[in-house]
Amino acid sequence: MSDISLETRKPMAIGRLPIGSIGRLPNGWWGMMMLVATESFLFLYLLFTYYYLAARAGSGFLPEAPPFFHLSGPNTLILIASSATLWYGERGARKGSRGQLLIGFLATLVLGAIFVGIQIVEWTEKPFTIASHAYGSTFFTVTGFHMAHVVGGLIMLLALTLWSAIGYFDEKRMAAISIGAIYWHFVDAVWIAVFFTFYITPYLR
Amino acid sequence: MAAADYQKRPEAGFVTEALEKKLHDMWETKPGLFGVIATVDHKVIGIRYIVTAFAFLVIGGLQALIMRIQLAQPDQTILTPEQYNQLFSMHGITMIFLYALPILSGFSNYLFPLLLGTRDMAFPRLNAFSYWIYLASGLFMYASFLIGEAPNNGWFNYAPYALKSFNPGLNMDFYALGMVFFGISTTVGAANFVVTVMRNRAPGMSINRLPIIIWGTTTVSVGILLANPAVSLAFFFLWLDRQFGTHFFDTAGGGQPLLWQHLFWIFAHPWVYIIVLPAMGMVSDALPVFCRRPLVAYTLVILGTITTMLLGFGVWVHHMFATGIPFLSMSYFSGASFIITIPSAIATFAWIATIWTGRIVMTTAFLYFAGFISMFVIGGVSGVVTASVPADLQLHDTYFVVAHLHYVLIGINLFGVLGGLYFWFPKMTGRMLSERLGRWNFWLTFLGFNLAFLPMHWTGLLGMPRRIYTYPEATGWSWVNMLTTVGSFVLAFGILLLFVNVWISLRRGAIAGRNPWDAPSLEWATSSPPPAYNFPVMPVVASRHPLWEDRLDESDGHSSIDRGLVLDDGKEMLATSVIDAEPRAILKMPEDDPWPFLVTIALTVGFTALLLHWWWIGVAAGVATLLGCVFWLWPRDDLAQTKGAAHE
Amino acid sequence: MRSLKRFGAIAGACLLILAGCNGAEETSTGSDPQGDMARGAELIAAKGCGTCHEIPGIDGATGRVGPPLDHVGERMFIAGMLDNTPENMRTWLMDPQAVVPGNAMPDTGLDQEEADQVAAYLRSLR
Amino acid sequence: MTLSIAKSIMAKAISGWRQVGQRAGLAVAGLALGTHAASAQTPMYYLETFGPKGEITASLTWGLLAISVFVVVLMSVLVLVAIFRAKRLEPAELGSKLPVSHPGGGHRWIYLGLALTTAALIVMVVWTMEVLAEIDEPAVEPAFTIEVTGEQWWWEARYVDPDDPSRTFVTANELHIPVGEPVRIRLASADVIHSFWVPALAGKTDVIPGQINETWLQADRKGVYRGQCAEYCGVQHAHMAMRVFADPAEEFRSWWEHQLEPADTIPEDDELLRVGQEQFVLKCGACHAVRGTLAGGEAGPDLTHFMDRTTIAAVTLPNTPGHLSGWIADPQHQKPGNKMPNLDLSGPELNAIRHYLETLD
Repeated sequence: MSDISLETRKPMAIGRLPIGSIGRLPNGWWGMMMLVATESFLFLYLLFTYYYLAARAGSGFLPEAPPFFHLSGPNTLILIASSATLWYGERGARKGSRGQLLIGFLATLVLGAIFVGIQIVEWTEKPFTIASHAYGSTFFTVTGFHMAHVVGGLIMLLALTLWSAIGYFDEKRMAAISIGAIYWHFVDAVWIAVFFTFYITPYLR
Repeated sequence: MAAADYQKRPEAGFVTEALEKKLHDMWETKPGLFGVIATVDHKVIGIRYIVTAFAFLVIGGLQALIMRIQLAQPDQTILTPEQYNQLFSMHGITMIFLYALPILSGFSNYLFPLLLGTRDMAFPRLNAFSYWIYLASGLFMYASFLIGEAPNNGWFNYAPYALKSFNPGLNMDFYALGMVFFGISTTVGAANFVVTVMRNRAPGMSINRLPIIIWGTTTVSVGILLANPAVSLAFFFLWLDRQFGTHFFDTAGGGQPLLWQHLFWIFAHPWVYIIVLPAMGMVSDALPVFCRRPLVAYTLVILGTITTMLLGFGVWVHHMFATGIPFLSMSYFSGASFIITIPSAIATFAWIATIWTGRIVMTTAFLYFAGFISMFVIGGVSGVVTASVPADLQLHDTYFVVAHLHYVLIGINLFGVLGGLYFWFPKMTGRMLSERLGRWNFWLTFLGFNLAFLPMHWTGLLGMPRRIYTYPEATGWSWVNMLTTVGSFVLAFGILLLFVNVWISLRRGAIAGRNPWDAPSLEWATSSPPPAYNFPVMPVVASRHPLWEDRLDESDGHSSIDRGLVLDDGKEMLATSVIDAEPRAILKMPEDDPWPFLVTIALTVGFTALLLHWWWIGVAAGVATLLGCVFWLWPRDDLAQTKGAAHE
Repeated sequence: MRSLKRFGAIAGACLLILAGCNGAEETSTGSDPQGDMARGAELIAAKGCGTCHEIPGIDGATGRVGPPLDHVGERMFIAGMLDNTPENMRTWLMDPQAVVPGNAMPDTGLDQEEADQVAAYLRSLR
Repeated sequence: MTLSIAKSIMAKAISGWRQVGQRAGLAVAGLALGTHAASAQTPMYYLETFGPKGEITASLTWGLLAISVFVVVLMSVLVLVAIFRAKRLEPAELGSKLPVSHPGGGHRWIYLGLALTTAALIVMVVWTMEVLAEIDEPAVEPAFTIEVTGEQWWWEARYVDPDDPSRTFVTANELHIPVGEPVRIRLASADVIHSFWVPALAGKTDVIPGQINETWLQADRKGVYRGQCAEYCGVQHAHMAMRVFADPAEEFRSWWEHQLEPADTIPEDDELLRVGQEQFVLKCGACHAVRGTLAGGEAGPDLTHFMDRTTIAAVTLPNTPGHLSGWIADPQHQKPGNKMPNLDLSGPELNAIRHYLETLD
């Protein structure tokens, strides 16, 4: 123990401190939280746009065919599953098991890629385009924004998997892994909101 | 060296020459071009922000002067309507986005680590990135002048006039893409401020000991994080509507012109508070120094700051009273806009009480702060008048509002900043600004400003609408407009004196020394200008006014400035806990790094490609940006991000 | 170019006002009585001559439809056919269609006295 | 209960403050302008108004301005007194230590100030809500509606008689209304956002594409009231004005009757007018309508009773032969960027078209 302020009546005791991004809550964790906060509001405004345009337009807003679940339903489950595999991988990292880490992350990558693929099929199946009407514009823009986040997340996961594979991390130095995982879980959570807005609310009326 | 040891115990020690030498070699930016583009020193970045923002202030000011000449007399033809419209649009964009926030970011960037008793921001490379993006996006928007197609729809940029069918040139594309680009800078800058405050403070600097400017900037940074996506999104929608035929704002396909106004004002009203609260924070910190006492009602002022920001998110519709919104909604937003007066009133009364109960040292900075209070009140009450719906239906979009917003932006932002500049210039440069020239500078700015903008309230009451390039003589607006034009030239001359003062001081100014104002906060505990590492040993803080402690006797302990924690094993600083600022970790800080600059270049190419429809170059730039980010974030030993990277 | 000059003039005027000087400058007067000329200038503005002609000294008289009237006081002809005398100028101003049938200049409804006043102003433009 | 008491107090306060305000305002105006702000010199001044809607708003605005001026003066005096009562020290030696103290007592100021601020705010909020409710709807249901369409950069006005659809007609830029009767204005946009504003009668209402906004006007005194677009709408936003003529009811009705008529037929034997009409239909008829002729364009103002209007180009120029000639010949110079093109007219054509237009009364 080193007593810092010799003159203070209440000396501050400072013990051994961890060095760098270790343990809970490194700077990067805070940075990710800031990103999540601002991105949450981004999606809030995106969904606001949808609800605002829908409310102002009244009954003619939705396209003739109600949204289908045959692709979006399974796709939602796939994305939720990818959060689970990621959690599994991150637990592996915590235990220092590089194998479990890689399995979890690779599975997440595959599930994420499948999600992207199915989503593209869903897009091509739509009888309208982004320029058809306001609904089309919001549908493709909001899902497009989400898709861009998924793709960004996949690139990030790819980098993390690569870095793990070449042995950059161990059970203590793995802040990058935990921080990256937060982002992926966030992107999944956003999908739930997007899914609810575009696929569930039309049936609630 | 024990490879597996991830911990160490920081030692306490005094400042020694050897230590200073060692730290200097570690922290000083490398000389040469590489150093210029790669530096991550928050002080260098802060000054860059300030210089760039002042450059934009001058450009925006010149635009204003040209417009004032056009408006000095009725029916003038000095400018074509299109030229005038581009000028008033770029004037607004420049002042509101490229000057008002960046100047505050500059001060905050420079001051944050110094005020907090630490060595750099939480994310130094992100800090550099935020500046480069700011510069690049500003140049991007200004490039529009090169082809004569600058934004011409005002800073508020209402749809559908902004859509391609009414505005086919590149004008709006420059603005739309430029604002999305600029939004990146503000967002990452804001995130950096918040994390720095939460995580990187001197041990003992608990949240009830933070300077007010820290509270101000942190509050607005949270505001930026939550508000900025709205405007980035609105501009992105606009760009989609223009380029890909989407129907967000275009009524033909079910879009709504008012969607633009909602998204824009959800952002832009909080933005008004975002560009004044840090300036108010500066005054709250610096004014008491010249009153020789602590600020009255520290806690109330902070609560007022936070409340203002919160309420600021709930009043955006008061910009839209004339759009035909429902009666109930008008009543609510009108009431909320009135209530926002109360937290602002707290600050005003706190400042007056501080002067009243203090002992004044009359300096130029003090004059600016005292002038600031009156300008703040004028800008505030004229805002209250417009909060009243029936009155606003008349006042809206007249010069009354122009006068109001200039009292807010010049009166609160610029006067606070100029006072702040007189106050902190000695810290930044090691030299004092001339007080004699300072008096001239203050009185000319003050009188010129009031001559220009006080009569402008009357112009508004005489019914002159905003954004008109000329007016007929029969409207009776000629006299007041001439007054405003004369005042604006006096104001400009006053600002010119500031630059003269800075120029002379940099050469022949009196040497400042550590603490020329005998001020209480930590930035005055290190030399002027501070060394690259800010503090040779990390200070430990025991009160709100570490340098006034022995005279105020306000804490039960003593801050330890000359003796502190020695962190010299590479670029290191402390991470502390959120509330009490207890040491939590030793952070490894990055060296100079070119990636922020390179990623900015890639993004600039990308946005230019989007503007000009070079789609493949755009894709390539996007890939380059992503790759750049991956390399930027590549785990490094020296940042202790990889295994085995421990130091003892 | 014109607007540049004007810009310079107004910037100069502002500077003069800044310096506290009174920079107002009267336009030079000819040999005509002041009253007629001043009234003529008012009529020129009221009748809208400036929408077609560029006329020195009249605010907003920047028209490009007809010929510019600078130096009209020392031109040889009016409407390309009449000698530039006060009487001819009055005739032309009062009923241009009678002088050149079908030409673009309208009868702006000036009576004889008014036409003389306008003519007085125009003659001063040398 | 408390609200109704507040109401009656407010009503008294309004009339009292209004008078004080008017006088103070005129005094200020006198100082600022060297003349008093009568509506003739300053047609867009809105603190002196001529209709029930403007009146009550003007009272409120006067009241708010009076409070504002009081607050500004009070606070500025406080700042000055605070500075000059505080003991002033000699300019300090750089870096020397000056006394610092922490006297108490400042908080009292803040609490007192907040109490006063809150009280003032309550007055202002209640007053605002009162007026807001008053101006929302006219006292009696308006007898007819004017459908005003904002276009870049002029106003189209369609008069609609609810009882007889055939009694509808279209005019532009100059509205006529009967004195003392409320008139409903229904606002639509043909292109971008505009704002309908006749300051001496009422506040603004935005004109927004894709939605219909409604407002109402009433003038209690005969007169001509200037209005102007108040939302930036493009390159000629500055020249998008209008005039509202408040006429006695009888005069208004006969104006309406007159507007319903098609244009007079031109005399058979007038060669100049025949050419003028022919050229007008040929060169102008694609954009302008003159009822009773082949000219049926809808892009520009209806010119059937053109000579009834005192101004042209949305109150940019007075309607005199001189201005009219210049405008027809070179509209892009008079109002750069406006939608009326410069036509390649010969001198005789211009002369003939103008002659023809001058017959459209």
